[in-house]
Amino acid sequence: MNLVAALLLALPLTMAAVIGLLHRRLTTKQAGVLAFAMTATCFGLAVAAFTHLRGLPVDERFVEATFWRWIELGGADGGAVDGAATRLALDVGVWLDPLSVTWALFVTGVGSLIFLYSISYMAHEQGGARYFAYLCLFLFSMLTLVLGSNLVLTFLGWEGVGLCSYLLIGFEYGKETAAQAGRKAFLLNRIGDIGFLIGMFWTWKLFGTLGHGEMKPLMAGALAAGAVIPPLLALSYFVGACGKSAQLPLFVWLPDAMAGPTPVSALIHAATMVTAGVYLLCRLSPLFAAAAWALDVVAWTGAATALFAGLIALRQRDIKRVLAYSTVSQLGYMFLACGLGAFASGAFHVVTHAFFKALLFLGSGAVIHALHGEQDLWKMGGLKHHLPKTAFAMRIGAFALAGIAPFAGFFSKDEILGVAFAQAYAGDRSRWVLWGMGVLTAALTAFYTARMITLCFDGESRLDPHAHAHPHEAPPAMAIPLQILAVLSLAGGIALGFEALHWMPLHHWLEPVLAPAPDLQLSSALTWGLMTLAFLIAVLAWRIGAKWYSGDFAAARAAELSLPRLARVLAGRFFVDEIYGGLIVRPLRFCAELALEFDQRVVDGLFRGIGTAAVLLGTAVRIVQNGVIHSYAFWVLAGTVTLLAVALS
Amino acid sequence: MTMLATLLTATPLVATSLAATPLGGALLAATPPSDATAPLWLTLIKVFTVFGITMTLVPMLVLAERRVSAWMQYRVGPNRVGPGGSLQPLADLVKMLFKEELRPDGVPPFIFTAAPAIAAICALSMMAVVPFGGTLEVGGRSIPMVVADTDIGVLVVLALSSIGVYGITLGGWASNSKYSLLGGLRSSAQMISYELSLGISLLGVLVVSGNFESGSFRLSDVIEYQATTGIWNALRLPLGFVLFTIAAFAETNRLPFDLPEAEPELVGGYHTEYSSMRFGLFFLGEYAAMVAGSSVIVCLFLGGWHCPWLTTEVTVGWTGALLQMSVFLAKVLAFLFFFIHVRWTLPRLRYDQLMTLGWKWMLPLSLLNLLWAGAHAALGWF
Amino acid sequence: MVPQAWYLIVSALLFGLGIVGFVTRRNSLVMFMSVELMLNAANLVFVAGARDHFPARGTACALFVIAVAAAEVAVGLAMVLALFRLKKSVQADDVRELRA
Amino acid sequence: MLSERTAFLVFSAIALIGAANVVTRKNPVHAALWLVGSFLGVAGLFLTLGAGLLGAIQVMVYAGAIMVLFLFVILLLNLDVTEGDGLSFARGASFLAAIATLALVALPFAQSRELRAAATPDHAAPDASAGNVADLLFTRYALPFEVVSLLLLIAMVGAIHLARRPRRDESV
Repeated sequence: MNLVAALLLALPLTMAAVIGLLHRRLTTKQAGVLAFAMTATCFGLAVAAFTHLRGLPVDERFVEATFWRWIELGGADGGAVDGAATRLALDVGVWLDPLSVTWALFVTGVGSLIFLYSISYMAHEQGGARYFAYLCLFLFSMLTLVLGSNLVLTFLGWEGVGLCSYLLIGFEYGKETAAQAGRKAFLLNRIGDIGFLIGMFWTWKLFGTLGHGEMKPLMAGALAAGAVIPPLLALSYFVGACGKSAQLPLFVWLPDAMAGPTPVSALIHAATMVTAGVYLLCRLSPLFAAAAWALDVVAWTGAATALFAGLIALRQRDIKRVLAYSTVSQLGYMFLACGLGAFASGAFHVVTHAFFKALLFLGSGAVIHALHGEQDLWKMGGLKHHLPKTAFAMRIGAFALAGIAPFAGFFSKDEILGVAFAQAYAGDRSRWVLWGMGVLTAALTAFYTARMITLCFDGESRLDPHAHAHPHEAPPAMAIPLQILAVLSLAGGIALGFEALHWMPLHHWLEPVLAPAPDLQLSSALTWGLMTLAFLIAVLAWRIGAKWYSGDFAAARAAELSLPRLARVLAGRFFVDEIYGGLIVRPLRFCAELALEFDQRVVDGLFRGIGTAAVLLGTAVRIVQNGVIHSYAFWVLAGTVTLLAVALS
Repeated sequence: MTMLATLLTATPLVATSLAATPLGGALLAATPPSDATAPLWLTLIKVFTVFGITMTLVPMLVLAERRVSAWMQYRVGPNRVGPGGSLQPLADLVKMLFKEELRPDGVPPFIFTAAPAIAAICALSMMAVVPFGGTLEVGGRSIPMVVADTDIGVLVVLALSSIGVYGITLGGWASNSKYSLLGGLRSSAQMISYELSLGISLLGVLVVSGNFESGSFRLSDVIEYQATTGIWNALRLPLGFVLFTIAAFAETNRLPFDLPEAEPELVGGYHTEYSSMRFGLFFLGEYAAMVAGSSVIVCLFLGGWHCPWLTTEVTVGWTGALLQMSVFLAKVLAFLFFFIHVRWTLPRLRYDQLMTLGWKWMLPLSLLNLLWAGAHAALGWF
Repeated sequence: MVPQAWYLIVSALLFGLGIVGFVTRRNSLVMFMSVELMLNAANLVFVAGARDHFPARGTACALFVIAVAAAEVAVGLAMVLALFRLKKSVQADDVRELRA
Repeated sequence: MLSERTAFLVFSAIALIGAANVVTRKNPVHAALWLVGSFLGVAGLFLTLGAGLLGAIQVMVYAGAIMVLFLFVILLLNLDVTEGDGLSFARGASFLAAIATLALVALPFAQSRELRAAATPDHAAPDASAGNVADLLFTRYALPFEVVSLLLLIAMVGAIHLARRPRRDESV
């Protein structure tokens, strides 16, 4: 297992280095094939790790592979003295347990499909080899994040994916928007990282260790006593998770990040990277479970984010932006699940979401590819005639997103709503609101998904006939991943969990790692009823959306614009960016300009003054250098006499 | 009248010059850290012995030179004054003393006069550190048979030969004549060039004789070493011997290195403008330098007073001392004969040949010799 | 024994004479000679100062000074020669090219 | 016969008179000769200090090599000796400063009681014989020794380069 663990990290890094160093020599295709081969191998390794863990007894399903001692500080006695840790010992190693292996599986699995897709998607781009080097580096970072045996390694991967997303979003750095989006993603992630860092420091102070294996028993027990510290500690991690997983109020980077190539969006901003936040919550689930009111914060944030992003998605014209906001919204669901204590349900949704969101992004990529870069939904329409396979696959993905049975998203989302309902039903009134928000969001999701699909594939063609005379289907290398993901989106949900039938393999698999969910079993009838309700709502919303947009496009557009104020607010994404701009960026900019003025006038003036003074002094003293040796001798002598006089007096 | 005036000016000068020499020796002998037990009268006796012998040798040498050259050139040579011309040097001296004391116009009088004195004094003073015998044990007193038994003896030789250059250089400069100046300049260049080889080949001797281990530069120690081992340094350092001899020839301005006074080119070289006893002093200095040079070579390379069949048991007391002195004198005389012989055998070098020989051959070879000496000492050869 | 102070005073006088020579004479050769005087004064201090306790050290240091002086004279005289070729003069104040 | 004190007085008189004449002679050749005298005087002082080795070296190197070089150059340049003696401000001031230095340096020496007292030499200390000096040079002072030899080498190269007569095609 040690070898498998080592290879899981070493292979992507090696490949990143190889491709990165040779990126001027390798063609895009060569680089892509190399990278894909590596990812596929990694997937194989992850599967091997999975089978190995399956073979172990439930309580011993973990493997810690330590490679070398990384950092060692403080005394050798270790442990905590007076509650304060005196020693920090960190190893570079891999921690394999059900949670990390699950993430590794879908990261490498979905990842390899996206790599495969990228080979032909990027075939005509400049610097394709560089792109694949970044992808490999990204995969390495993500695997470090997931598999690292301690929080510091996780943080290393955390920063690594941040860096890679910066590099990949800004891949076409010639484009101003891409460069800016990259910067924005980087900076907003920094805010979250501060939370993560504070959390780590605090954790070390409290527990004296940061290793996943050592921390787990400590978290629940040691923290049970405190009423203030555990929630604050949990919240600081939560801030980090918010940044990475694009929750309110740090979500604004994710939609902008669509400026990168579409496969990147699929890989980073839909299926894998943004799930890092959820991974962190799951990894620290005992801590969160012990931190009572912190969980509420998580839940409310998640619900609010879901609803908020769902509303914004209603009115986006850019196909990738719709998907981006849907991602934010779905992430909100996951956070809601975690906030309700149902970490396993959140993880379930992560997995299904990875399948269908990757499918949708890749599908939209195929559409954009066919239309030579056109992303505006209002300029599409009727594409199902040109791209039948893509349209079919996209529709499956859309059903999964909309939560229509029996597609994958239905099961996971319904489970989250079920947990909220169960808690509300058990007497917690505030949970009704959460449940209501979830249901509303579900309806919105179905509606805007239908809108997107309809605008894109149905109705009459609004294509520019000169630019896109004959859009054609994507090549096989792009189609195959779509088909595989379509199958997964169809069957992935029911295969991993069907609560009503008590078929929950993923939950059982994750059970030894995660904090136990509150045990609130609804009656079977109530469960079926809720499922039916959710299904009906989704179908109804979908029908309305499809009906609305499949008809007269002009009317639909007029209807969208009929509520001018609301329309503006939604189209403008609630003006969050503008608010941030006004509240944070402008004062900061003002301060910066003030500092600049200060620097230029006072500081620089000081130095320039010194320089000028030196020049003036030099001009004055230059007279002394008259070229006459005797006068030099005199000055030397004068100095000597002075020194002697001082020394001898 | 002129004759009288000349006598009046020249005689005190010569007298003081000659008096300065033993004084210098006495001074050397008296200065610390030499053994202060030697009483003044003993030192004075030694001074005047050495001085007397040298001053006797010089006229003999002049005569010998003329006779030997005549013999080599198959002619008779001076044979009128005294039996076999033996009083010829005395006659020369009288002639010199009574010649007119000429001083060209516009020369600095003091330097002009001092130059020959420097040359003579330096050459004569060199004899002060040359041991002419071993230690004489008499009357409960052990008397080293050397005027100044100072432990920097070899260095004194070098120092005095350095100073000796001034005599010639200044004489050339002060004469206010281009021939003299050229002679003086040539002399400076030549002496500087050959002094290096001289010094370095001398170092070789000190290395093999173990002087650096004892930290003393006494010539008597070198001789002592050769006497106890029974092997002369000329065998140990054949190259050094040759080099030192050549350099000594150059230092004494003898053929084949007599460029400073090359007659065909420079009339008389640095002493063109000199006459009478001032010239006599130059003359004296040159021959005294020959004597001193021979003595030093004999001490350094040819065993000094040591004679292979005269063991230390034989050489005790007065007779022993006399025996040693005789041996030493014999060697010096033999070497002086070699000096003269060379002069009348070899042609003169050209100036550029002189420099080439000095810098491109002598200097590297003397370094090689030093290396050889180092190996000799380090590996403990004979 | 002659007290060390005497030697030091002689040395100081020599040094002072050297300074006077250096700053008042215009002939660069004489200026060099004055420098040599000062170096000699320094040597005298070394040897006199070391006389009572470390005689060998004083000599060693003085030897260094002599070596440095030799180097200085070699370069200095070469410079004077070069200068003379250029200017037909060895007067120090005829050379003022290095003024600011 | 010749007490150390007498020797000291004689030699320091030679050294100082020589030095004074170096500074005051107009003719550089005379100055050089007086300098030789001064060197010899200092060499004598070295002798009285028990540093015979250094005295000999002083004569050999200073009075011999260096001064011959000096004379050589002077004769080579064949100077027409006229030195203007207008005293500029700087030179006058320098003169005063020199006197001040002299006073400052000499006075404390003259006043120092320890230095004026008859010294008590440490007889155990190694004397300044060649062997001891050589030991020092190759052990304690090995590094300065090497540095100085390097300096000499550099000086030699520099001097040769500077004094080399420029080749015809190089000359301006």
